[in-house]
Amino acid sequence: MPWDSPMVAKFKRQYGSGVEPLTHLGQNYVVVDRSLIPEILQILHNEEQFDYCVDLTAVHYPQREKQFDVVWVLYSFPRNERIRVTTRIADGETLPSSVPIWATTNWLEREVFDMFGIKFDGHPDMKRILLPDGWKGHPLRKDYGILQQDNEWVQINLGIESGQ
Amino acid sequence: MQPIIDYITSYLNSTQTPGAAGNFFWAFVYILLVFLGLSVAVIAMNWLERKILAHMQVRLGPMRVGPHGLLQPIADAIKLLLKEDIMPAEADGFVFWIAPFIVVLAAFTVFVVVPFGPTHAITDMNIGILFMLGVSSLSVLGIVMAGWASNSHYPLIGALRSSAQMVSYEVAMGLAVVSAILMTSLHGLGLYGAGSAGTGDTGTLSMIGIVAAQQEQHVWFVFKFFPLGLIAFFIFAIAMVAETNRAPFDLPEAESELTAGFHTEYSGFRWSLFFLAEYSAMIAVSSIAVTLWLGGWLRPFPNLLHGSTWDLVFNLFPGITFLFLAAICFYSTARMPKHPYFKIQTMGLAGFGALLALIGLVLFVPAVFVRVQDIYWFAIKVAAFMYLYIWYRGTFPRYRFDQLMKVGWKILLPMGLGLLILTAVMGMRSELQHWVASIL
Amino acid sequence: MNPPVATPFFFYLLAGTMLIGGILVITRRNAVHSALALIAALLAQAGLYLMLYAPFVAGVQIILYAGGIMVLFLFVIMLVNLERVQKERQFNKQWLVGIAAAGALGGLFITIYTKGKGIFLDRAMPSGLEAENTQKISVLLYGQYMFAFEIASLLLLVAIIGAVVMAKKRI
Amino acid sequence: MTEPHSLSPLDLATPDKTFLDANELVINMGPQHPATHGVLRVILRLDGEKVMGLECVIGYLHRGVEKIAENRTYTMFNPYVDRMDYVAAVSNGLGYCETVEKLLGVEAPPRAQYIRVILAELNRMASHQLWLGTHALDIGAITPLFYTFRDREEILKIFEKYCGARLTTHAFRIGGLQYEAYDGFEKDVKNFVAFVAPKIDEYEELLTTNRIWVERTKGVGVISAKDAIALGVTGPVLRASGVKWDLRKAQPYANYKNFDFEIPTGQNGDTYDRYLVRMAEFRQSLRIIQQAVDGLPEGPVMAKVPKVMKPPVGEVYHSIEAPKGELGYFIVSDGSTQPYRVRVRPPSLVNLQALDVMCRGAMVADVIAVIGTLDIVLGEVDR
Repeated sequence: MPWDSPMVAKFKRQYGSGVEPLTHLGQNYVVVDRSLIPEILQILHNEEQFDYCVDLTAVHYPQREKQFDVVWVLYSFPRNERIRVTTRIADGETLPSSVPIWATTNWLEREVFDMFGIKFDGHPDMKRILLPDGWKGHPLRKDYGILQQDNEWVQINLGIESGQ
Repeated sequence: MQPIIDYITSYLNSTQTPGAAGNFFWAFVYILLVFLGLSVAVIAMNWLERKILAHMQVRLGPMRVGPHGLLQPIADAIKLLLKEDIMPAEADGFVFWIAPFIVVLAAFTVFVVVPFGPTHAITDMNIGILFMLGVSSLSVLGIVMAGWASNSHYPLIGALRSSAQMVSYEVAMGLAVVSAILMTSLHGLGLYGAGSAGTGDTGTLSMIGIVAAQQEQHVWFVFKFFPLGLIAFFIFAIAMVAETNRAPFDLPEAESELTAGFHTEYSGFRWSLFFLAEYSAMIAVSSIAVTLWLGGWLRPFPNLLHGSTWDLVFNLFPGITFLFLAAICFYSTARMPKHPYFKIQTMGLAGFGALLALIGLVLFVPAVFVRVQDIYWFAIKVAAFMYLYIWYRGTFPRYRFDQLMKVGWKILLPMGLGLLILTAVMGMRSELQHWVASIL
Repeated sequence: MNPPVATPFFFYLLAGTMLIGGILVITRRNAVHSALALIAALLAQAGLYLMLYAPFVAGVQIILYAGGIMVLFLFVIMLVNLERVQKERQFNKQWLVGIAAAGALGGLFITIYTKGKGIFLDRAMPSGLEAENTQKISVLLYGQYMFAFEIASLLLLVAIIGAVVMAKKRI
Repeated sequence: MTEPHSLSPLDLATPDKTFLDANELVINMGPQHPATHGVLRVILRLDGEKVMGLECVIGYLHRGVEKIAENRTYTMFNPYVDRMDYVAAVSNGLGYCETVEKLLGVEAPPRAQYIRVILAELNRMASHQLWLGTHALDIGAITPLFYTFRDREEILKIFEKYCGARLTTHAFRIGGLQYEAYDGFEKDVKNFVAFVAPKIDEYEELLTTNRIWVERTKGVGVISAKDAIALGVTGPVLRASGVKWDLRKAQPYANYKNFDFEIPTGQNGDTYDRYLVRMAEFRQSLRIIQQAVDGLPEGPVMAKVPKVMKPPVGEVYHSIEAPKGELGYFIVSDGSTQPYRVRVRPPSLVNLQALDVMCRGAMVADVIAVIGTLDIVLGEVDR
């Protein structure tokens, strides 16, 4: 379902088919082309008063060519409005870090990197956050075998095949 | 044989402390008594602190070992003695080993001059109060050594904090003490304590002399030059809490920040030495406060309520106190659950009550109550301070380090200095009046 | 006044402690150990003062030196990187000069002691002095030598202010 | 009180690397440390007692909740959310159930909504009580802990009577409640409200005007409203900085719009204001509970929900005001019985990020106070 509002109309005028505003279950979100992401986020923060980045996360679709959906959940205190910005990127593609715009994305970007392996350019400290630094793989990818780490650990430390 | 017995009995009629009289037998007996009394006091304090704190915090405290947890401190002591004594691999062995002993030594040595009564002290030193302050300041050395020798960050920071804290608060404490010493010197009054005859002009540092001065002047120093004595007493009361590293000044062992401060790496017996030292230091500084401001062994209102009737009434107090404690025990015995499981505990509590009652009854014997009278009043006053320590711990949050330093240097120190000058002016006011009159 | 007990024994005990402490101070590689040895020496010295019927001086010695100054010493030493210090050579080239100076000073003491023994009379301590010693000091300090005492305290005040000024970059 | 300075977002996000000299001490606090509220590890760089910078190391309690969700059905995942913020399990469940309900297009019946609000507010009080006790304990006051635990016990008793569990309650089901409230539920809640109101005054008596408490908390861990927003801080921490924002008012969920209550705010954004805000929230929660229990309607407690839940394809983000801040769930459905992706937006994680900014230039003891005042639960930080 398309989403209409003055802001969206402005985006549409400016960027044409690069932005695709939609509404689902009463929640507005906009699918943005990867190349427009830095500009759109900047505008959302500076001009449209989306001063609070609620969350940043990703979804993995292994069958798709552009495997990842990266989702910014934004909120504006002055407008009391919540929107989502989604973009699609392929495996290995990087995104510009939004830390200079919202400081809060520091750890959120690290978590996305930790869980999906998506790198953010210009992030002050791009390293794993929840998992240990030596961890192999990115667990929230759909093709991550949850037993792989366990099997390897058992093999190295106990010298036997894992029973799982 | 006879000379030895003579030597022992010769002291009995003395009006001096065994140390001052040079009677080594009795000095030794007193040392043993003080040591035993102190150990019992620390054990009792341990139990009382846990129980009182628990009841302030809507819980029961120790209840399992013995009736109402009365045997808990003993169980703890056995546990500590049996625990493995761990020394960190990187620790400085000798310093780590000797540090707790220095702390305990300093904490116990001060009791040499504490006057439990006019003759009930191990010795009366002419520099008594100076000796107490000096020796208790040595305990900070032990703490610093313990923190450094552990070779670990938390103990080191704890040691730094505690040395800075204790050195700072010693200054304010010293000033308060000096103002009390000034009060002992008053013109026209001779005989302040043993051996200080004819030195009324200069006052005295002797612990017994200080109490004797309060007796002579018919006033506890806390009320002298009102409110100067009171302020000095408050400065000391605050500084002494900081000096013993207790809440709200317990930063060196602030468990939320530094796990256990300087004794983090200690365990078992050695840790228990620190514990022992902490509590005996608390008793020691409280004794100083009682001696200097609260009239030491003097009973309340000796001048107002005197005469044989009042003397008898006050003489009965020790016995009454013990009977009261026994009554509490019997009341608790009656309230114990009637279940075979509690049979031994109930009997134990009743036995303990009977013991207390027996002591109470013995204290009604005139020959006994005359002799323990002084000790009783002294102990009661010290016990009030001990209760305050527990109360503080239950009520106050902890100061931050810079705030602690601020209180010490910016509030207590200037107050102490001003107080000292004011006390001196008050003491010399008749001379000053003469001087002013002569000029005019 | 009761007579002193086992005077020679305590004298040699305290003097020995002082000597050993002094030697340890200069030979220990670990600065904290040196400081601790110094404290032992200072405490033994306080004991000697006590034997000389000077309890006030002994008390002041304990409070100021052992309890105050040495704590600050330790405070500083603990913050210094000890491992680096321990690797450095402990004795510098001037140890010969040092021994010569120490020998000369020792010789001077011995000479004065042997030559001048007759000058000073053996004086027994007047009885009761121990008890009055502190009061006597106070009367002298605040009476006869009041001016010198105040001058000394002024000097210390200047030293304190100087230390604060030097330590604090910006007041 | 001067207005706290504001940093640019990049400055906020990067640790301060400037320090006086090379004599700094690096101290590792945690993960086994009594005052880090679980397994938080903080690496402190100290100049004496002054904090020159710090870095949080988290993940010690990471259990991969989001990955587990992808291998469970919607119903099966419901109990797992309780294990995130385990001191506010009811709020977690509320957020999850509402999000899935949104995805399914169902709405819980009014009676269920009311009971949900009552339980969630009780849980908010329990969470705040735990916070107050441990926070005071960190600052050295040991007594409040026992007072708050005594009263928290009453809340847990109500939970236990309602659903059999005290901590990880699993109180709600998708579409409403599994159980009708037990007989005497209303009476218990009313009794509790009457019981706890004077107890809150008791906590305040111990702390609010206590000089040491005020000195320890005033001006400590200051964060300006601007910085707080840039760092995404929510909940009482944000409100104490002067931002009057509460999801219960801003974007009402459940049936909070039916209740009359206020949003307490502070001005200075320091630890003391955060304390006052949470104390005021106790009273507001009591107001809500009182209104909810007075107006509790009759009726069913479960909406019509299919036995096998297959939400239509799509994604939804829904968030609630948990005791610690904005707790959000982002659920992607691919039309099957299992969620394709569940993302939890944990308030503790985002709030914890502010620790570095709040502690710069503070003393070691302040770090403890600030960790306490942030009210983090490591189960939620790490998930």
